[in-house]
Amino acid sequence: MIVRVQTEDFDSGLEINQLRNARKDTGAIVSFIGQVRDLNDGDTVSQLTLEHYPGMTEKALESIVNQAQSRWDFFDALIIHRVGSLKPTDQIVLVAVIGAHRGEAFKACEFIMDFLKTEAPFWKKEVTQSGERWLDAKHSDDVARERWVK
Amino acid sequence: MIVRVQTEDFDSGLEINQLRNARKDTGAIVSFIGQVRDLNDGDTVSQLTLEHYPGMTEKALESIVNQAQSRWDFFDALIIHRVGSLKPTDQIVLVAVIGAHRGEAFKACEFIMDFLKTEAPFWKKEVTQSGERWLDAKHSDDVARERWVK
Amino acid sequence: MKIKIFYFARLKETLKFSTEDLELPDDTFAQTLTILKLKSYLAKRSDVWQQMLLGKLKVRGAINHELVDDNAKISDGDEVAFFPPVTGG
Amino acid sequence: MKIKIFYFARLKETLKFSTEDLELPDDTFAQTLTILKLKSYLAKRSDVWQQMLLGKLKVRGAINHELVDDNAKISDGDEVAFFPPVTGG
Repeated sequence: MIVRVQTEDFDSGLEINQLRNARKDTGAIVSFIGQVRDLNDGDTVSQLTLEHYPGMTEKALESIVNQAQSRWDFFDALIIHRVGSLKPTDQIVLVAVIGAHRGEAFKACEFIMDFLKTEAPFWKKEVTQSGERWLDAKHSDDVARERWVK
Repeated sequence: MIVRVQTEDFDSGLEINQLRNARKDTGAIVSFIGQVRDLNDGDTVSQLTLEHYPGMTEKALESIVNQAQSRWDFFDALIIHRVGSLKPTDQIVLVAVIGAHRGEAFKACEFIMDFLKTEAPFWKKEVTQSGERWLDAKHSDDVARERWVK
Repeated sequence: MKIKIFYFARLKETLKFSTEDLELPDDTFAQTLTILKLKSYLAKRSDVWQQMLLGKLKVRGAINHELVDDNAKISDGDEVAFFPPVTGG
Repeated sequence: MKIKIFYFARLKETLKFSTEDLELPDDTFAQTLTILKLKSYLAKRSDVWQQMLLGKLKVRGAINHELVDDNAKISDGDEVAFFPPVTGG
């Protein structure tokens, strides 16, 4: 398992290739990239600042991967999440899962993202034309998380 | 929409970056890479040959993306599928979907893969220590496809 | 009536045919030709053809690049294809 | 009893506190300290503290890097954190 929280950008192709080449029995790689949108709730976003809780964030991400591993059959997972000051189209997060078959890898990757959104201590502040604002947690993210627990 | 059937390898990072940078309102990129496994049904695989039906294959892939687009809200999709002679750990296919939000992009990407597996005219022949063999369609792929149509 | 037929994968390899142009007299048979009728017609060529087209391999048919079922009607000038269940991805 | 408290995001910005070491007399209050009790204790500092910790913002608590609920017990030496609902990804 690789979990990294960093200010620097990442090379998704390089990360995915390293992961998929780690095992010759890998058949499926599912990955998710989240990036900063230029529009949110109708406002033009010029900057997004990400804050986290060093120590707890890494631990929460590792725990999410462990939960996924107890539910689905996959080989390994990678999470890279950026913090600090980002601009529209900047990459925020990469989650990649490798396994023998695609079904379990798809589920594990989506599970990890849904739990990352609702359990990992990150917070976003946007700068828009109307000023700065902290983002509220989205109800749709809670709904997405709930699907896995009922 | 980008659909390519080719013998050459592809650079997944480059392809994903081109796609995700095409629109500034992209928030989510979900991608799938399928690669040749060194083991299949207990036999060591030394080579995998992929055949296709030029003309029909591209049309079938485009139709699958169109079906996905009629069901989920995403911006664009990319499919690159290799044909010819491949070796273990070689990439076979890349499917990438970009959209505003992750839920629809995850569904569209998995839908495209499930239909590609069951509807697009590609055939695999393996070389193993026990000789050459054409692969049979997998029941699990039919099951995966059925989930979307009931 | 003239049609073009393509064979793929195991079919191509076993039948030793990848493509052929088939000309049929323009009679009732041709006018009501379907995928299944064409399979039966070709199956008469030899035991191998019989085995490959009407045996346990579930042969799928396509007309003009569209996957179709056994009852699909074939018309003059069509491009027909026969192949085993697909296994890409 | 001595604990360390961290504040994040909107809380940190509004309270103008990112971290503090809090020392409490080792009495019944400290021995039965929970996340909710600590919130109420801190809320007495001012209206802003009251608003931020017990207002409409659903403040979440963590003890030693584990997300916990309001009834979770706090012990001597613990690292406690308060923050708004998370919004990463």
